[in-house]
Amino acid sequence: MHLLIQAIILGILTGGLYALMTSGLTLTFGTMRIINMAQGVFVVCGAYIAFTLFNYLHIDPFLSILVSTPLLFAIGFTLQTFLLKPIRHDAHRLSLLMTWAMAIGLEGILSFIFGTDFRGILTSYQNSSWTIAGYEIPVVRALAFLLSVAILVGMFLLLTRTKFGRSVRAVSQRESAAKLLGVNTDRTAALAFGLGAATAGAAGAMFGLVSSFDPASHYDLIGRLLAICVIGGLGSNAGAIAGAVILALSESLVQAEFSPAWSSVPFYVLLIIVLIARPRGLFGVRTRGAI
Amino acid sequence: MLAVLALFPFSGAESWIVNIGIFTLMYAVLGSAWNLIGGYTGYVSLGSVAFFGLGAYGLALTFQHIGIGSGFLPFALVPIIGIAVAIVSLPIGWIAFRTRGLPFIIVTISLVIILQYMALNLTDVTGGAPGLQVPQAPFPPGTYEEYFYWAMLVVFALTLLACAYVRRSRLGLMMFAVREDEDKARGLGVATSVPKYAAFAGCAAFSAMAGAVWAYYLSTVYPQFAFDGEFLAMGIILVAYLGGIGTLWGPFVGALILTPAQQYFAYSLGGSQLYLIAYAAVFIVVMLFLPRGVVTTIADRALRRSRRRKQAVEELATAESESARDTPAPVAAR
Amino acid sequence: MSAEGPLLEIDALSKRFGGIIAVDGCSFSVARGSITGLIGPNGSGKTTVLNMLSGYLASDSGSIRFDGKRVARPDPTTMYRGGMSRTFQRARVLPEIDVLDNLLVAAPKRGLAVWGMSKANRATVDYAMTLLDEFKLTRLTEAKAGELSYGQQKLLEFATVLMGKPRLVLLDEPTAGVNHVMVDLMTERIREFHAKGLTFLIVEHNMEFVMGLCDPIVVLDHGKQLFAGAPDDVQQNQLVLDAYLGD
Amino acid sequence: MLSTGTRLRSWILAIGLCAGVAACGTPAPTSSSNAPKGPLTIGISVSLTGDFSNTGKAAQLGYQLWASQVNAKGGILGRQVQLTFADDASSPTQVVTNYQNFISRDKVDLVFGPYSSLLTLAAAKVANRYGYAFVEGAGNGPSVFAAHLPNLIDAGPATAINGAQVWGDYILSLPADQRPKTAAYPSLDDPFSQPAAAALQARFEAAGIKTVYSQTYPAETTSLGGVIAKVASASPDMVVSGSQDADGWAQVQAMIQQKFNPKFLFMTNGPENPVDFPKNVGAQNTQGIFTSDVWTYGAPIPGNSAFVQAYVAKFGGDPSQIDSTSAQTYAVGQLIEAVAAKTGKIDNQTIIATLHQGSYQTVVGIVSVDQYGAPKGSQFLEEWIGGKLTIVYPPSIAEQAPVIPKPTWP
Repeated sequence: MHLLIQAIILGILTGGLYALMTSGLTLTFGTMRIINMAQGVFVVCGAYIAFTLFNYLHIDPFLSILVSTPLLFAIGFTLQTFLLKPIRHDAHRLSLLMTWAMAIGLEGILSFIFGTDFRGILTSYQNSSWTIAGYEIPVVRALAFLLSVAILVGMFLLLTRTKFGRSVRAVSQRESAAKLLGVNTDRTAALAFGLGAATAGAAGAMFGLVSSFDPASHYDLIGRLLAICVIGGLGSNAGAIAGAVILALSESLVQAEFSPAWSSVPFYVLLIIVLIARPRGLFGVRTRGAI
Repeated sequence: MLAVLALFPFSGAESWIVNIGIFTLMYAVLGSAWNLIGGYTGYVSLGSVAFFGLGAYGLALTFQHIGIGSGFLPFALVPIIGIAVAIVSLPIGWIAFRTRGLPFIIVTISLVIILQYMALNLTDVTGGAPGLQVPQAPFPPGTYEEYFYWAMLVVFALTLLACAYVRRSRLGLMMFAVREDEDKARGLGVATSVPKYAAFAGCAAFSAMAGAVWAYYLSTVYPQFAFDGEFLAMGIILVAYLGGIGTLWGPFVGALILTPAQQYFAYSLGGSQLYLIAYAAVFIVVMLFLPRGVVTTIADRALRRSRRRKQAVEELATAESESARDTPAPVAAR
Repeated sequence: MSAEGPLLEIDALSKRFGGIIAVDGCSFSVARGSITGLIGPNGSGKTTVLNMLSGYLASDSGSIRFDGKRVARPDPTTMYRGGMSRTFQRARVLPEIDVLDNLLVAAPKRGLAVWGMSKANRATVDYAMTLLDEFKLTRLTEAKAGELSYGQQKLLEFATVLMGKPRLVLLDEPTAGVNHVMVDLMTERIREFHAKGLTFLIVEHNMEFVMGLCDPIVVLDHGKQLFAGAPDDVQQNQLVLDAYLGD
Repeated sequence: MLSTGTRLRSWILAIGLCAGVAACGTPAPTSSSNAPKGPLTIGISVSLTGDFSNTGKAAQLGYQLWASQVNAKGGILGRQVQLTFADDASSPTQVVTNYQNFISRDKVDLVFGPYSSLLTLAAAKVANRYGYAFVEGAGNGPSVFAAHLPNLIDAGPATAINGAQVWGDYILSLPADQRPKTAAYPSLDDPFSQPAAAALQARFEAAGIKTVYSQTYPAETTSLGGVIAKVASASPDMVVSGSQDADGWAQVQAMIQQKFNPKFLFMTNGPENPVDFPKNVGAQNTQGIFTSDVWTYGAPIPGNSAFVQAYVAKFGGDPSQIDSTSAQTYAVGQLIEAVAAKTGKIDNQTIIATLHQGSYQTVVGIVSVDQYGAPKGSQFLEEWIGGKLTIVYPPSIAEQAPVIPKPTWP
């Protein structure tokens, strides 16, 4: 029982971080109707930025978010402008490969700069943990969780309260409609893609803190993030959060209660069940039949 | 054309060239097989790799459990494995086809991930991470590659045959209809599930056959290489796109350009991470400048030339076509 | 096939999208051999009714009887095979395949026939060619459907739905965005096939076209039948005028 | 179709061209096996990109160091050694192509092994086909020897499995009252660590040490909190981690976070890296952690100090940064030298025949292999003491006695 709760705590803490990573995917899908296969590598970039700042300038990884976020935004914005905009005529087919190319290219660049060794960020509080009612709560994970939630809330406000948010939603409703409302869809798309990358940047700094990584780490990441999207329902923020928590929970539970070897399997099984029972995902809205 | 390929080994090509030929054909098979589902039916799938891996493990496992020598017999096994995997693919298709478009892509990715997990963890069956060993074929080193080359060529021929059949048959017409506008097709009495499952199973069968030959040639199978969702999966689609999706020879042309180039890059300039960057660069160039692929682009140019001549005549022929061209056709709803 | 009674009967058909009631207990029928017009101001639920008839949309309640038999759960494929085919408001053709293939797809084939070596048998192809000829599309046989002008696409779509030798054709705004030359061509064809005994249900905004062609005419408003009758009666009817001019 | 046909024929030419380019592009391999004079060309594929690339590079350094030294001494039997490297991008398909190219295209005299068992096997089979000896320094997973290849020789003191047995030797050498009573075996699901941990588990169970936890976790596992929580709840005296590098760090971090401190902590891999391990778990946390290793820069092995000096002289850096893989690949070269010295010949048959009997001194200790090339020896035991990686067992080469039990985390 104690173990179970311990596992649940760890699961939820990790889930928060995944939710943040996924929210970026959701945003780009919502606005541009494309899956950003590079989200994983964006996260890894964020981790390397935090790693560099920490090792050479001794900046705390949590502070380095202030650098990684705008930096990744810039990268995302640029990539969208130069690589994705030109192919928007056939985006729904080409974007997958294009973003994948970005992912591999960035992986190459990262390996070129940092080599392919595993890296970890070792802060003074790396291994400390709070003991609450007999449960060990790792400080880094707790902080990462809280910060992720905070950023998610921030994003939510950004999307609901601001003009940018309105145009994003307009675009995601129907591009033609948005055009009528005088929304610059290209610009919005670029901003949205940049913002998606930015969330990865923020999440990445924390990812680097809670687990070690190498340039190839993005393969595992993107696999998980995509699965989270589907189970939650593509383009649904609530779904992204739910999916993330489900993933992390099921993993840590199975790890603790059954066997770590199978830790990820129940999630994918669940994914399949969801698809059979409810193809659009838990929170997905039915995509209106093409009538 | 196939004859040219069949004679290729006799052209005094050394075994290292034949070796590259094998992998080129492998990608040609995988690309063409992918074309069935992704190119003709319009369901972009990353599942091919899953079936490739199943084929590879299928062969290795048969070796483990039934002692089938290590001569030519395993080749005879290849088509059986193909059929078996095709059957296995049907229930998988049933799940995957509950989604469309992007969710479908993701489902197929998950499929690869799940299978890799199983290969890693069902240790009793798959041997887990240490993988499975396949005895080496007792062929003389000088001509060792050629047998695998021809085996792969036969698989390729079969794949090509299937594609050719599809392109001229009712079934293919239904596939195209599904690709163009699935809902409209339903409204025209097309039983859309028939072409969808046919394409999915076909893709599975041929991918599996390629996987089986590959496994026998390398004579080792590891989970992370058999279910390589990273390079293999995307490589397949890239090959198809580079050549031109939906065309008969496109994937082959794509493989012919890409595979030797890739193998050569890694062999010579792999010394740095530039290899990955170069690979990505190829991707991007293709997407930006040849989004419709080599074959399609060339074909289109030829077509448009002849079309333009026709048009000129029509312009005069009917006032109708004139006035009607003023109202541009709106893009299809989906 | 039972020859008596209307070909199509709709009874208390309803559909709501979230809060909005698109179709609200709508009932009307289409007599055999008629060219029934279905009109009504925007948002009166015409297209929604069509979508439910053709099985693209599940109705919340109400029943559909086609050829005297109740259609429990309409589905596009079965409806088409049952002899009811439709076109769409904005023409939907299969853009990347050529015009002839667009027709051949629509030729009813089932079971093993699907696995045949050829796209269609001689007879089917001939029939398709005659249709193309009647719709003046013959010289575009080889062209990709997507390359046709919008008007031509409308014609092609119309021709396509005739491949299944249907008994009832639902045309959704056949003249929308089509120049007069082709409207006349369209009218001609409708009359011709009507003469051959084909029944039509036509949703249309172009009054001149409807009044000239359809009888009877059913008027929808707010998702239910407002009036049904001959063109002249419709034009006289006060309710109809109010509905259109808005009150 | 015809037009396509012609177009494709031109593509066939393109292949030929590409091949031509390849021929000119690669460092010209002049000699061929039937011209015994001239340089001794050796083809080696290493993973310079992809999953295995960091260690792959280390492998390359070892080979290069050996080549430069032997050439300085006038080469082997008067022939200068000429290494040709190719990248296999950590892919078996590529590794096959590379050795194929070396042997049948460049006609090199010898080939040496790549990095990682997973690639070693595919490559060794190609070499076997052509009767080439396959001496390799970085592929000692069980599957490699299970393939029963006659041409394969692993230039290491021990296989991945029996390498770790030194921990078993040590624990069972303890008086019964000092031995752990219970043990946990969290292990990474890979071809080396898991079998090693499993072998130890079997031995310990036979010796009456109770197993309270034994699970493998997949390589993707980013957080080992759950695994360690489970281990901690079983509170074993001893933890035997079948770890590689990053997951090993994660295990230690999780133990610290969960304030779980076993009396004995042995990890198959991870702690033997004198730089990355303290950097990632914190130097103060390393105290009392055991691991086994084939080599360290301080190991009192004949020729080792000379090797270390030469390495630092050639590549710079600090001895503590030398990866043991470099030493292993260096040892491959030493074996070849030994064969030449012993037989006066350097052809593949001789190499295979010679190395399968007798034992040979290398910088990684004495190499002696069975008929399938599996080394018979064992590794030595290291413990982190006072922030330094110290050899503690077997006593013959121990720098000092092991310090047990493990102190609690600071």
